[in-house]
Amino acid sequence: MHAITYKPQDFKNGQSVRWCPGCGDYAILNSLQKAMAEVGVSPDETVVVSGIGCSSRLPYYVNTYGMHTIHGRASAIATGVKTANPKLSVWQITGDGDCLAIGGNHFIHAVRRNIDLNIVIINNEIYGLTKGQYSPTSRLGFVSKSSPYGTVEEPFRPAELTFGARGNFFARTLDADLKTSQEVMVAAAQHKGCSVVEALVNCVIFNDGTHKDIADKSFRADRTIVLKHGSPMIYGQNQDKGLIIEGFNLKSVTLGENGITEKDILIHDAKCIDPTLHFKLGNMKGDLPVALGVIRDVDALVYDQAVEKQIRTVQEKSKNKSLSDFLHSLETWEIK
Amino acid sequence: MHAITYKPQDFKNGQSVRWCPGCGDYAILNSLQKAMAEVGVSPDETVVVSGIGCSSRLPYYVNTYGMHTIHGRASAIATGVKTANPKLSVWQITGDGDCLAIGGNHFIHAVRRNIDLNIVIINNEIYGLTKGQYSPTSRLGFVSKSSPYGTVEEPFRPAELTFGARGNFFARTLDADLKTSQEVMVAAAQHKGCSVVEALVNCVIFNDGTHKDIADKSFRADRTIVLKHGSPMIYGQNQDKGLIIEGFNLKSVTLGENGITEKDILIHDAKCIDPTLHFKLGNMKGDLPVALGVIRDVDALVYDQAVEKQIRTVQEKSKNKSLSDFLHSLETWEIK
Amino acid sequence: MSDTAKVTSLEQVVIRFSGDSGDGMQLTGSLFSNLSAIYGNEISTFPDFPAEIRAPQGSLSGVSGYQLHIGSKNIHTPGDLADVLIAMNPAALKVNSCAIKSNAIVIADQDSFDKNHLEKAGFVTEDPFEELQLKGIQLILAPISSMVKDSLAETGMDNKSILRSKNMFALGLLCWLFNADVEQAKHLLENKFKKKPAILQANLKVLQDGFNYGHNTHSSVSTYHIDPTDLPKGTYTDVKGNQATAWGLIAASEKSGLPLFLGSYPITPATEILQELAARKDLGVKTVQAEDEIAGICTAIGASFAGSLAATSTSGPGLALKSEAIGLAVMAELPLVVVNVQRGGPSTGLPTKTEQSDLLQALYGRNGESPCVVLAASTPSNCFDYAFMASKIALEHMTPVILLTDGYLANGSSAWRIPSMDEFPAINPPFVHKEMQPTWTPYLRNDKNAVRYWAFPGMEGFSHRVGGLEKDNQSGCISTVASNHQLMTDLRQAKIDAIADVIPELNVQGNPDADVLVVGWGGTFGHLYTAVQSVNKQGKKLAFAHFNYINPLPKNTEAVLKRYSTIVVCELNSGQFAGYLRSKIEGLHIVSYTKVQGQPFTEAELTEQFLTLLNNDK
Amino acid sequence: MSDTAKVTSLEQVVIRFSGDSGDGMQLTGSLFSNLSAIYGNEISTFPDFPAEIRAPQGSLSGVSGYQLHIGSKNIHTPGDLADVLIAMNPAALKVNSCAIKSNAIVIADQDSFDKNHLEKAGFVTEDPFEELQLKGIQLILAPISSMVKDSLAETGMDNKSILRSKNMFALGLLCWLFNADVEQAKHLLENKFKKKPAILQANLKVLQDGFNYGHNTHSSVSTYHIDPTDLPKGTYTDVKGNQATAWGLIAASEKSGLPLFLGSYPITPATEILQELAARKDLGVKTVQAEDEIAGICTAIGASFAGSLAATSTSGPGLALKSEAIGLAVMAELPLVVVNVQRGGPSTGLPTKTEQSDLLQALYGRNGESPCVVLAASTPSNCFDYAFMASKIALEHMTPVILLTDGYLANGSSAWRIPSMDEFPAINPPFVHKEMQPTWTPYLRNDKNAVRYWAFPGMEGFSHRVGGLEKDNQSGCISTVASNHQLMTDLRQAKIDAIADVIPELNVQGNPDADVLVVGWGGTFGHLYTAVQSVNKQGKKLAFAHFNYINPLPKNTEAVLKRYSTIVVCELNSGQFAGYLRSKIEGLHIVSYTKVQGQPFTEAELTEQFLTLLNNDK
Ligand SMILES: Cc1ncc(C[n+]2csc(CCOP(=O)(O)OP(=O)(O)O)c2C)c(N)n1
Ligand SMILES: Cc1ncc(C[n+]2csc(CCOP(=O)(O)OP(=O)(O)O)c2C)c(N)n1
Ligand code: SF4
Ligand code: SF4
Ligand SMILES: [Mg+2]
Ligand SMILES: [Mg+2]
Repeated sequence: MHAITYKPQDFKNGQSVRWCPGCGDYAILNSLQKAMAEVGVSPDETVVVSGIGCSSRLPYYVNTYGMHTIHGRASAIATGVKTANPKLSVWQITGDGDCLAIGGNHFIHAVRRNIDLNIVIINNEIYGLTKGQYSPTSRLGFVSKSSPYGTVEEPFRPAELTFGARGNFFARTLDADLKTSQEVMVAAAQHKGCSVVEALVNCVIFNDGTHKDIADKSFRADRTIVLKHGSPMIYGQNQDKGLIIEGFNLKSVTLGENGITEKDILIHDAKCIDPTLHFKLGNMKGDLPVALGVIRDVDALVYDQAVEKQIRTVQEKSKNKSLSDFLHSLETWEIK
Repeated sequence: MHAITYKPQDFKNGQSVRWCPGCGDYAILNSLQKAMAEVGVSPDETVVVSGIGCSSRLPYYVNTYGMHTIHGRASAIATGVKTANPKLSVWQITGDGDCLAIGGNHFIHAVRRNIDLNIVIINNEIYGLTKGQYSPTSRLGFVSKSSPYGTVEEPFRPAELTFGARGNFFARTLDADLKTSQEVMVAAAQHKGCSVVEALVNCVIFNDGTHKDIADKSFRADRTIVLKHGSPMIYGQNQDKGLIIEGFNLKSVTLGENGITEKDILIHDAKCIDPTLHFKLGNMKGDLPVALGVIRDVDALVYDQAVEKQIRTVQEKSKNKSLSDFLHSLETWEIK
Repeated sequence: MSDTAKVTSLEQVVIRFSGDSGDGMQLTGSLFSNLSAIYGNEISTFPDFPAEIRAPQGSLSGVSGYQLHIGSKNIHTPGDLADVLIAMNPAALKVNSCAIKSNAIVIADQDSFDKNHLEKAGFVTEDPFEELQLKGIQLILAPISSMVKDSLAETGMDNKSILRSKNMFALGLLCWLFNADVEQAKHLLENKFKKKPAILQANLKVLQDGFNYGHNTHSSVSTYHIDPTDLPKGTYTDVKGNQATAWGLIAASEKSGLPLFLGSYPITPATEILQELAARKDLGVKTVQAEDEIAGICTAIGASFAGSLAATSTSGPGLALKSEAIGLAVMAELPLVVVNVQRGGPSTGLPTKTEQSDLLQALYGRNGESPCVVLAASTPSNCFDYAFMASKIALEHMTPVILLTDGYLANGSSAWRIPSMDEFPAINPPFVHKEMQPTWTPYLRNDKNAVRYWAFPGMEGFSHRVGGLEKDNQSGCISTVASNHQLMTDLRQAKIDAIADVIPELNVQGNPDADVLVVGWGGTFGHLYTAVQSVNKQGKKLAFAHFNYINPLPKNTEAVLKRYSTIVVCELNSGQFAGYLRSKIEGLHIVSYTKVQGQPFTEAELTEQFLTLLNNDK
Repeated sequence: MSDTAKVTSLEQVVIRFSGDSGDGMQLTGSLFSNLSAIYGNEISTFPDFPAEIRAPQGSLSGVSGYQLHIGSKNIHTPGDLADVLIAMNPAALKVNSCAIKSNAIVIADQDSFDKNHLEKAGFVTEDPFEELQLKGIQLILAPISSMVKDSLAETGMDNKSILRSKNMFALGLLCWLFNADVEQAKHLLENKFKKKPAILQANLKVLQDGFNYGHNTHSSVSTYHIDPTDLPKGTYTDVKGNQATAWGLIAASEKSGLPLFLGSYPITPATEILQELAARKDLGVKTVQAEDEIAGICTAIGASFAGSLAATSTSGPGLALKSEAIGLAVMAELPLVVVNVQRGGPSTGLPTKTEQSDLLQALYGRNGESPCVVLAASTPSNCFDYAFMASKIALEHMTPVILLTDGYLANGSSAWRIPSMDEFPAINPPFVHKEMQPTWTPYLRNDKNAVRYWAFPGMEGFSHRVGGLEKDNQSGCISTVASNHQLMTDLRQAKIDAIADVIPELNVQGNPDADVLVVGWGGTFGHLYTAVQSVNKQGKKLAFAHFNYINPLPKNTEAVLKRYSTIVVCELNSGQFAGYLRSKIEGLHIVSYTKVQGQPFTEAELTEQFLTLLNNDK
């Protein structure tokens, strides 16, 4: 099996893609197909599960087994696929509405149970398919068809919610950043356990430019940082900015200023079991760059494997090899 | 109105309480009735909403308006009550199953939206009413009727999940600690916005002693700390232990040892907007004492009030006082 | 085309506007529709949105349509095949070529019929009309794009913006063709673009250009005129079904004096109800866009308990999710309006298409014996009336009411006389009153209609607990007593049955003396009515009864139905109402005529079906 | 009581065990039930759990009961009124005083009839028997507690533990009364308490004491004997409905060669199915205790897609929550077994009580035209067979199957001959096979039964996408084409209809030549059958047909029903099956006999009802 290698082409099929011209979802689809090729699991052993939404149409465009299911239930359905057959590589593609509105409960439970899924949340901060209502990630005050005077509720931050649900893998990427997208998807697939990837994506029609303040090429390098495990947290157009800790807070500094050198800069430790710093890194904004890349990547007990292991252990000890064995092992009597 | 004061008795009714003898829920009921009296809102303007579970039977025993609803939906129903009439004092009483299994999504959304509810999660780490299946707060490896070989999934920690959902008020108490229970419930009621109180409660029948490792009188003082805003984090039988920060971690120290004095001990700041430390305090266990009392209590935009305010603002600017006004303000034409 | 310049008088005409999503066909259509309505014609419209949100320009999947039926009277549907088609590009022509009459007038933008566009629309030859075998049509091929460009060349607007006015050229042409008042059209534009003067000026100019072009170039062509109707006096506006539903709820809120609360979650084709109400903060409406459908209905149940007129809106899959909570409202006997805008099923099905297949779900989709009221609106504008009635029944009878509409009603529109609130009956919820104390209990009922009295938080001395467990009929405490459960089950049913006393009786239209009765319910009214009329006009006899009240059925239902030897139940599902009637009334002979295609009936297929049936019966 | 010592032979007897939750009455009951079964009697049992988990000792709400019906043959129900009551305290006496025959034998623990206990049970006088007007009973008042204390005084056990053996004393007494083999009883105890030798010894001693006490003290009293039946040879065990359901699924998993997956969420009275399967890791069963019912079914749908035999188990409110997802399985045409253990409704209703009121929900509780198979088990042990059949149909016909059981079946038990797996038919899911390529598409169907072929992940070359949107019948791509939707709607229905070809025909029991046919379905079988038999024995004519296959109905249903002038449909709801039959078959005269009290029918009330009906008919 290992000898076979795949090309992104192997994960494409003939279906014509039906997103709006300019939709950020196209980039995610491409990155995913590249990542799948790199990961190298056969299309026949790969399953892509989604709910409902523009983003959730994605499985139709990937040449694997796929389920385009019902709104919000992708995490639960994917949990079933993976638990039933842990050998499969299971991806969940979902939107901010699908995953965090109606699907919120299944999502946090999949994360908590640590099912070995690769969950990609395509976060365009809007309900695209239903034509423009605010979503649980829309910012406070956001004006939309269903909030004509602006919302009065704080959004979820997917990183925070993932950690709140005891998540062990979280990464973030931008539709425009194909390289990071592919990288974090590969890392997500390689992580054993539930991986959450937040993809910041543009909806040209109903929420155009929502991520522009960080995504725009002209200042993206200054407003984002791509975290790499083991590397110092350095970023910026000129790679001259870095992050340090001050008290309980993160702070952005400029290398060379105030005597700061690379040595002072935090080294990213995605493997740290305590999530405190990941929590803070996941929440950076404003003066701090938005973190892209793999923020947390910690190994822990994986549900679907543990289920199989428990079954094996019990089976090894049990005399029952069939239902008949079991039934006859009960309190029985003979009628002759 | 302010002149009227209430006694716990005013919140009791004649209904005979039907929990098992020895059930920890009794203590919560008593504390709640005392807290309600102390808060001083009239029983006629108080609503207690619950889902289904042993714990969710509580509304029947409180002499207020009450709804014993369907499993898992209490947060959503309470959201409706409070948004429809923000003048009411609305309590949600819920179990670990009701709130965090089937009700998880409504819970995190109520927290995120910051509806002004007082949510009391009666956490006995078991499904009591259905006679003993594990719950989302049951510890890893827990053996129950539905996990005869032990669970293979990590539990939620309600504090962590609350903060992950961007919660602004979290407190914890123990069934046996009536004083703290009453205090945190009063604080929850006084907090404007969504307050979450986790009550660690014993189920004598199906999960007896689950909180014993901290609840037992003989060592409770050494294994728990009752946090008070503005006070140093001192605890222990002899009030000689305290918490300090070391790097990104909390540490328990003994006053008088290694030159530690009260000055070195952290002062609890429940009002700190950044939740990092609250997150850590909420998660303490093992070498660190389990935190009781109010861990976080931060003011923020309150949904139900913001809704009303938005309506008022729009109404002040609008000429439409009735549906007729509005309809006639549309594009219309006359047939004569 | 005809050679002599004359004005032909028409009784009715069906016009179909069609172009790329970006071509503004919905706007053009609705402007012309309003124009006709203002002139005094009856109208009925239906949009035909593309399946994709924004398909590639010029592609078949990107065609957006709008059908308009104008007439002197008796306009109950948007019509079957179009008499006039406006096709802004080849894709629009292709998509609609089956939807027009063989001799239809087709107005097309000549400029867009270039090689590029023809290819995008999948034409293989250079003559799309030939390729589609459109032989009998009367073609008006106008170089719309280039004329608009010329016309606005000096405005300094960019090309893209200029071309956005193409639709106004088409509107102008139509005004000429139907002898409509251009000045009136200009008024409408002035209103619409009040805040965008530059665009307004451009549009006004192009509108006139279009009119002039028709007048000058085709002055020899026959134009049309539709006599105005004798409509009731009043102020009219254009209303879509979803708007009417939202406004009907507001009317009930005003009439009952209770604040309106909507808990909802977006879902096609019901979303506009939420949006419409979210925008009505001026009228004090509270909306919660909940995290899902279950939360939507649950917030509404909470609001109802707290004393609001509470509603939730959804479509089929959402209704499925709400079913457990509807049961809670049944058990707690709380007022609640559940609006279900039906779409094609099962599962996610055909979200943008219409269907009537949620009837049995509405009636039976809950655990236990869980009766609730089911109503169905039958025209876009009577969505207002039935939303009002749903609220009235819910509030006065302390019960959830499911109001069924559908994608066809929701998006369809007609001209609507704005009613005065005095035309609507009072709403008197059965509030508790002080004198009931001290013997009041939460399940104290009005003997006449089995309705319990309503107390809500804030009312002094009436605090009580409700819930989903069976309750003792006297004390309201939890009860597992066998006889009490039977009693409460019977009471909950009796309460619903008693509503038959307050709803209108079923009335028979068409020819009541016929042997055959056509039966319909909900959104098929217009098509059925028109087809029955047409059959009767042909000298055959056909009676017609249409149901808006489904549960309970009108009191005289059995008596009416038993008068006919054959009952043809027509519906857009596989026979749900037919089965329901059979299950309720023994001894009927029911023929079920159904269609499950995501599309309304057509008048033609119904007429044909009825004629065949009557002929076979002979 | 009789004065002469003799052994009376009985055909059948109903015994009711009753005491405080802590008194071990369920164990005593099931031990005696097994003892009878081993002896060769037919048995049927039903527990009667208290509403509270652990009510205060001695209180009315804390009484736990267990009813056992033993007989030589024809034991189909746990019986109506008890011939023998074991009442461990006054509360138990009071709660059951209406459930016993007027001349019943009552065995009571004299020691517990003290002032304290009498008060707790709400007695106001000192003579509870008088107070309850139990005049005709034969009372055996034994000082059970004190004798047990004496008997175990020397074991060194504490008082509380000692008193736990009280139930064994009662068991000993019963052994004496029914001439049962004490040695056999001891064997059972030895098995049960294998791992707790101290308790075993105590129990064995007390058991013998009880027997001796009866023998010595009441040697002059009449004892009873029930002849053994001619049961089929084999190995027997005791089985409850929920266990049988769980095991039936495992059997289907073995027969199909597919792993069994259950996704579920605890809910009374279905929880034991989850628990039973969670414990069957030795047989490789995978269970996911999901976060809610929706996740329960969704994990199962995922598992089904992945190639498992997938099931989900629930009760009414849970079925409501699952309704949207069932629609997905309908649309995706995936095999799925949904077990619904019905309980009292609506809403949370009466969770611990039985009812048949989820029938219409099972049939219609989904959006859109969403047909699926509905089966109903009719005895605790045939839950095994129908769980097996549900799985077989789901897998072979690629459809969700809803299996209805109820609280009565779920908790009731009977002796069950462990079948050999050879007795069950093979299960052959319609797997794709290599030769189908390259023309295979996801909706390629078997022409005969309209079933699509099944490919799942891991199968090389068959990767494909399924989903909830309507799909093109050929390509499996999303389609909004009108005619395709009609076709697919019809095909989904045809697929279900075709299942009528493979299920057994309806058969008529009782007296087939009668004019009146009694019809039942599901869990009421035992009571209906017994009552019909009894009516026929009385010289009246009554035919009886019981339905296990609800959708589709057996092929001959219409033919059978049309043979009878009157059809009495008896069910534990307000007439759901009656309405269903009417909706399916015109021209029937159906009388609906219903009961919605959270309780099974009684044989007596049914018999009376039938006799009245037959007399009126004359
Ligand atoms: C049960 C149900 N409720 C609601 C809907 C309507 N619906 C479809 S997609 C969607 C939101 C999609 O938002 P998101 O997941 O962010 O996807 P996007 O379109 O933005 O990619 C909604 C509300 C549905 N299909 N089913
Ligand atoms: C829709 C639905 N699903 C399941 C149930 C069954 N059920 C009732 S309570 C409960 C769990 C209760 O656990 P928890 O909330 O922790 O309450 P506790 O009894 O432990 O206080 C369950 C699963 C139900 N009543 N309704
Ligand atoms: S509406 Fe937005 S999210 Fe949907 S396809 Fe178009 S651009 Fe993408
Ligand atoms: S089962 Fe447990 S939680 Fe329920 S009432 Fe008894 S002790 Fe309390
Ligand atoms: Mg989105
Ligand atoms: Mg619990």
